[in-house]
Amino acid sequence: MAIDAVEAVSSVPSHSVKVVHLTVNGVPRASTVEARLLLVHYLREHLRLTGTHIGCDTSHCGACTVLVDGKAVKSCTMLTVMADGKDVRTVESLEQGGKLHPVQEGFTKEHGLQCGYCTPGMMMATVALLAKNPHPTEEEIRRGISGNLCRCTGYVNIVKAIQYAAAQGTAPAKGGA
Amino acid sequence: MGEAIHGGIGQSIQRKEDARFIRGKGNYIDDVNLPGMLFLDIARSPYPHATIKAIHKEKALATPGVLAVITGADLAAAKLAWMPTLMSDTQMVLPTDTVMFQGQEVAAVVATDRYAAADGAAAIEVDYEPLPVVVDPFKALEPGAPVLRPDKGKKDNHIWHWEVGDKAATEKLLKESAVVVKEKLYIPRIHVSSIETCGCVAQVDVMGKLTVWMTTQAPHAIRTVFALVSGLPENQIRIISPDIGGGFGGKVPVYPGYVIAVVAALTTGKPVKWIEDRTENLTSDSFARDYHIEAEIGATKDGKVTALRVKTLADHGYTDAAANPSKFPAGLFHIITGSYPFKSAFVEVDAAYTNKPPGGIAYRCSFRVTEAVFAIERLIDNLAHQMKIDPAEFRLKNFIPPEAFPFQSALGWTYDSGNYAGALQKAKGIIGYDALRQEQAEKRAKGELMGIGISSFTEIVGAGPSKTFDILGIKMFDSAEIRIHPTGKVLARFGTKSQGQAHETTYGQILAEELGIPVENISIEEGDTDTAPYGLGTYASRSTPTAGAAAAIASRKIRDKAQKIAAYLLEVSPDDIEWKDYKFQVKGVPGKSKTMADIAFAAYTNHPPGMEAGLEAVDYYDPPNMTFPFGSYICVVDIDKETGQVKVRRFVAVDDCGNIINPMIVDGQIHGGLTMGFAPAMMEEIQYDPQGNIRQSSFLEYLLPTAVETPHWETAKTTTPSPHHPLGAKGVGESATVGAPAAIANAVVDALQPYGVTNIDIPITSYKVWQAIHAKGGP
Amino acid sequence: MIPPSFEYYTPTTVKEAIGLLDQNPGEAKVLAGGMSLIAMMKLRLVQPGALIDINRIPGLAYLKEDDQFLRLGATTRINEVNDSDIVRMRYPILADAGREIADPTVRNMGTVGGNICHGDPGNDLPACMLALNAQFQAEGPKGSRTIAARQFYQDTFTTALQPNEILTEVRVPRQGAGCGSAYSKMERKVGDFATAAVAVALVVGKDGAIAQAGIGLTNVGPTAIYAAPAAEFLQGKTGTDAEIAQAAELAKAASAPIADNRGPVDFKQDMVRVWTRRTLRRALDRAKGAH
Amino acid sequence: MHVEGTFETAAPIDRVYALFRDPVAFTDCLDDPHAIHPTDADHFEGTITTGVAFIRGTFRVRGNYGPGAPNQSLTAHLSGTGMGSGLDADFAIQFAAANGKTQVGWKGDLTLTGTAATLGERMVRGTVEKKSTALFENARRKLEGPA
Repeated sequence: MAIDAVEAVSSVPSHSVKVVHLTVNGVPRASTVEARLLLVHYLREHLRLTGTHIGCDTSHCGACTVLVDGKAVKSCTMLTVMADGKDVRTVESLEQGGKLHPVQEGFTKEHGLQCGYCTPGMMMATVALLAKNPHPTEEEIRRGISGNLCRCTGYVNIVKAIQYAAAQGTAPAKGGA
Repeated sequence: MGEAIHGGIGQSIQRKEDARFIRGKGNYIDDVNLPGMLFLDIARSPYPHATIKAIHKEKALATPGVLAVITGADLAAAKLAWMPTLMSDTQMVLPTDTVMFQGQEVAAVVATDRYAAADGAAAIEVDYEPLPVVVDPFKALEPGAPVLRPDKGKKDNHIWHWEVGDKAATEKLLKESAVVVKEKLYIPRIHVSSIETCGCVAQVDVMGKLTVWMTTQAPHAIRTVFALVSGLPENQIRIISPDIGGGFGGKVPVYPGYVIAVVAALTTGKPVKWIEDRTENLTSDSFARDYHIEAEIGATKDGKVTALRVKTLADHGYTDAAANPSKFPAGLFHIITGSYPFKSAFVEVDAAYTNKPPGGIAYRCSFRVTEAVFAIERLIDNLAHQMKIDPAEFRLKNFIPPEAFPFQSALGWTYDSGNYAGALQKAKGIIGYDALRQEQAEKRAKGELMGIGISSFTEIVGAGPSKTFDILGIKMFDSAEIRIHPTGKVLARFGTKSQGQAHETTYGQILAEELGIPVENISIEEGDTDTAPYGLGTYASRSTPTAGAAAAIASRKIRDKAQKIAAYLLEVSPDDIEWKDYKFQVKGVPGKSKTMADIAFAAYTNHPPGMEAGLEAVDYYDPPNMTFPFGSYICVVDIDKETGQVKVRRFVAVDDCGNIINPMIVDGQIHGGLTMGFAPAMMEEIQYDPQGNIRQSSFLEYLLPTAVETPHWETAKTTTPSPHHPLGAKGVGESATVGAPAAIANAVVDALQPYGVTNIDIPITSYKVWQAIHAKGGP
Repeated sequence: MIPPSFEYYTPTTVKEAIGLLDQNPGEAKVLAGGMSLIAMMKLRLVQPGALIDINRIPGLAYLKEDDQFLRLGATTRINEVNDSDIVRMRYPILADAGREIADPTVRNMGTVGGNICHGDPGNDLPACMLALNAQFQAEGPKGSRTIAARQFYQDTFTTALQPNEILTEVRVPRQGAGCGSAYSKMERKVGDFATAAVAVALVVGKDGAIAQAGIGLTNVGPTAIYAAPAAEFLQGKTGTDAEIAQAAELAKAASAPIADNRGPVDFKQDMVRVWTRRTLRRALDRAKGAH
Repeated sequence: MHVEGTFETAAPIDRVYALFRDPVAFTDCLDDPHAIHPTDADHFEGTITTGVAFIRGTFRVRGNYGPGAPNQSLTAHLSGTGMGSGLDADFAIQFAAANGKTQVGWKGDLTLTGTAATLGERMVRGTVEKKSTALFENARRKLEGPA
């Protein structure tokens, strides 16, 4: 079929490209990126860390939640250049030396996931929540994960999963594991 | 029976698939990454109805990274500008002259990466001539309304009329009824909004074979549709459905983006990825519901239901693309007689075109059952209120009794089994019904608003028997193919496709139980049309009723052969062998036995002379009937009189889905289903303003419940096996979504009895409650 | 959803940032938390030629109290305000509001300055600042100036801040004995903009009479609204039910909502009345507790 | 969205009519950046960059003059797309001479579709009124000024 096609040209204005240095899951990275590159795309496409997902594009669903300097942020609404010099942790960092993080254990033991798509973001939000409040009430848990949407579970078992992890005790969020 | 096999039926074992999901190692569509892959983005129409005067590609083609622009004219040259829908209507892939809804695909841009593609799509310039917009389906059917589909030779916007039941008998019975209640109910348009949007990666290899990784719940049916539409030989098409981030029916239809990506791959010779953003997903993907229902039911003076009459107008958008079984344009809406023995009933549905996207059933609902259950359960409550009978008592007085099953419904269904009173009594007990009514009376005396709502629903799932159920002529069986390897390990493949239902776990449990092989030795595969047996896919709660049954039957075929091998090994006649404690034993000689692993080894190394080697079986299961899960839900709400805010205080769900394979997973399905019943009851709706602008185009306005709004669900079960399903199972995925909205709406209407309220359309917003209270003079 | 290209600058001093704003007239936007701006850019509603990221400027993120003011630096994150004991003890209105802004994850990025300068009538802090009679410190090419919160909001997305000015500090008059404040937000779900929200700050004398009152309204007009008539009415009153009801009516009269998915005008106006009454009562109780 | 207004000017009616009948002169009364040129006696096209505060984009517009009577009335239609949105406006302007002055009455009906309508609802309404009022106020000033 004849469709209008051209050779790709590529040119970008100087100040719209930056070199960033950041640590991702403990590994130092130096990358040249477009200033508009969203952190979630940097993680997924430049580093191929595809555990972090995109759900809503407008910071409502939390599927893209990662830890930046230990704080949970929505990586679909953060520019990679804003993370320059920072420590980024994704779901891929939770399991350490073949040992699951208590939050990962909780989610599978309590059936806190179904399709699994919101799960990495939900677990990272949980790690941050427990770092700040190691023994939350159900009300505090529900408020604590209210930046993350799950369409499958109805949240009942996610609450149980978080209570399970809290009972195990979790490492500080900064380590991510 | 001795010790249970590990991971057999009835055990709450942990899910196999979790191992990858909790590590962030799922393989969802946007994780598929091929060398040289290009990215496709789509420019969409801001106008709900307009003539396209011109599409200017120049600026897009000049955008860095952009390789190509595809328009409807390009597709028309290949006869691909239009595609058929499952309801034998036609849908645009890309428009050649007219756009029919806001957000419709207008032109596609192919680029080296997704950023360039987005810039290119934003640079597409289109000259439009706005046309009159039809938003209201009632106005759409008025004389003189703009005709939306002249391309079909239509003179108006009426798509079809469908009716079932005995009109005359129903009218007669209603006339003779001592009491008749009538209500207008609008079941609003909603959107399933799985957290993963739709997308695909299309690739054509050097041999000309097309492989499409795509977010589909029905890969085999999609392959056949692609073959029919594109003319490619079906053996040259491979559909792979990777991990799916939630489906709920939204990933059954074929969306234009898939087809455009395939065209882009064919024309560029490179793999092409297309991934929707959330606004595209909300504004153009399949919707659900949008039924305008007028229903009435009658009762004798002593409160026995008599007849039911329903007239409904369905808003289908600009084309009828509902993913219904072909013979059911209104789906299974005629389950609307519900849990009650109506003597007669009559249902008619008319469908209309409007300037909205197509769809109809994509919201965790087996073909319009939610609309039916909502209508009957709302009216039963209104009838009880009108007759001053407690709604629970009224139901118990009217339910189809257990001894009446199999029960022939007034609209032609044969309910397989049920114990409706049992479920309601259990729910009443758990929630403390009588005490709550007492509390309500005291609160009312103080002017406080508290409500109790019941929904005793009857579901219909497991589509379906080949005599009546097909999609584009393909019968709605489903399949299982089991191979036992020499070492007694199992690989089984299915025609369905899990989207979170944990088929890898539950199918494994069925095989473990039926074959006597521990579940950890069983691998389950789905979703690759090159390897899995043909099946119609996963939606409408059909996997356990169809493929689950196929798993059991195929296992039993294997057992038949295995029994002969066992007899040969044990040197007795097959008649002297029994399958006991997951082993083949010589009757009366427990010591003399062979495990399935022993037999598997023999099947490849030492099988009886004259018998073919190997140990495998396939089953394509054609269900003899639908299954009819049911349950009773009770909801308690408290209402803030001044603000209209409704708080769900408690919600008890008693479900009966027959025999249960994994109780933990079934509870998870019910929790999720309840939340997707709560959401449209309280929060979610897709609306269009009079100009045809969609009012909910992002999650800022389309309100998915968070953990804060979602009630703490309380669940329980009764068990009434299906008599015709080999495992006595019924299916459960959608029961709660179907049953919950009426319980919530009934609770709110019950709370507002002091104000004489008989209906508040869902979603029940604070404003609607405030308005209902103020209409009666305020708090 | 992909934002359009832009030039990106990371000044390390306020002066440098102002210079960059000056060099890109009409093109530059200040980037703080980015929670509203980046989302709007992804929707391509906003296409700035340049982003001036002020997160790298040292000394702009702080929360400290002196004998005059609670001082909040522009890039102080909302969660840092929520977690502050000073705020919880003496500025409960900010803790009330902070807990209602977006969601807990967004609040890790969202900043005080961004919430105040964005100019969306749905932002929650502006109404609080109007009630508290806060002052904003702005730095520009001609030096610095102080803008009263009650003079700051001009129209939707339009504030008294000049295109080449940056808000550096928010100053909330120190709350002490007899001070009581509260914020109530009616929302459809977590993370939503308010259907209606009310901010109240009171100073109650030992005699039990209201010495000072401030009432701010969120998302019921083109900007956050200062309900002056309601606030003035309360001067010298003790806060009887009748007086509070009267003040609530005056606040309702000061609101100018438009109909949207959250409801029609009459409903929103009535919600202003109801929540003003309830919030005044909460603030009054807190004030009495603060003696 | 409907907007309307009236104004009076000392300028003679033929000059007033001429201003509004000239697409370039008329659109030059817009405060927003624009570039409009006639394509024939009745039609014009170009671009207008507009929005609410920093939420702004460039719209490609096409317009034409409709039925009218010289020095009495004119109608104009403007239609364009930008920011993923559609913008359609119809203007009807009446002219009347009274005691040496010229009375001008104008009505405008504006329809927004797409992103601006679905996401911008909370912002757009007031702005439309301001901008259209400014448009005609600028026209009045221009007419009062040197010919």
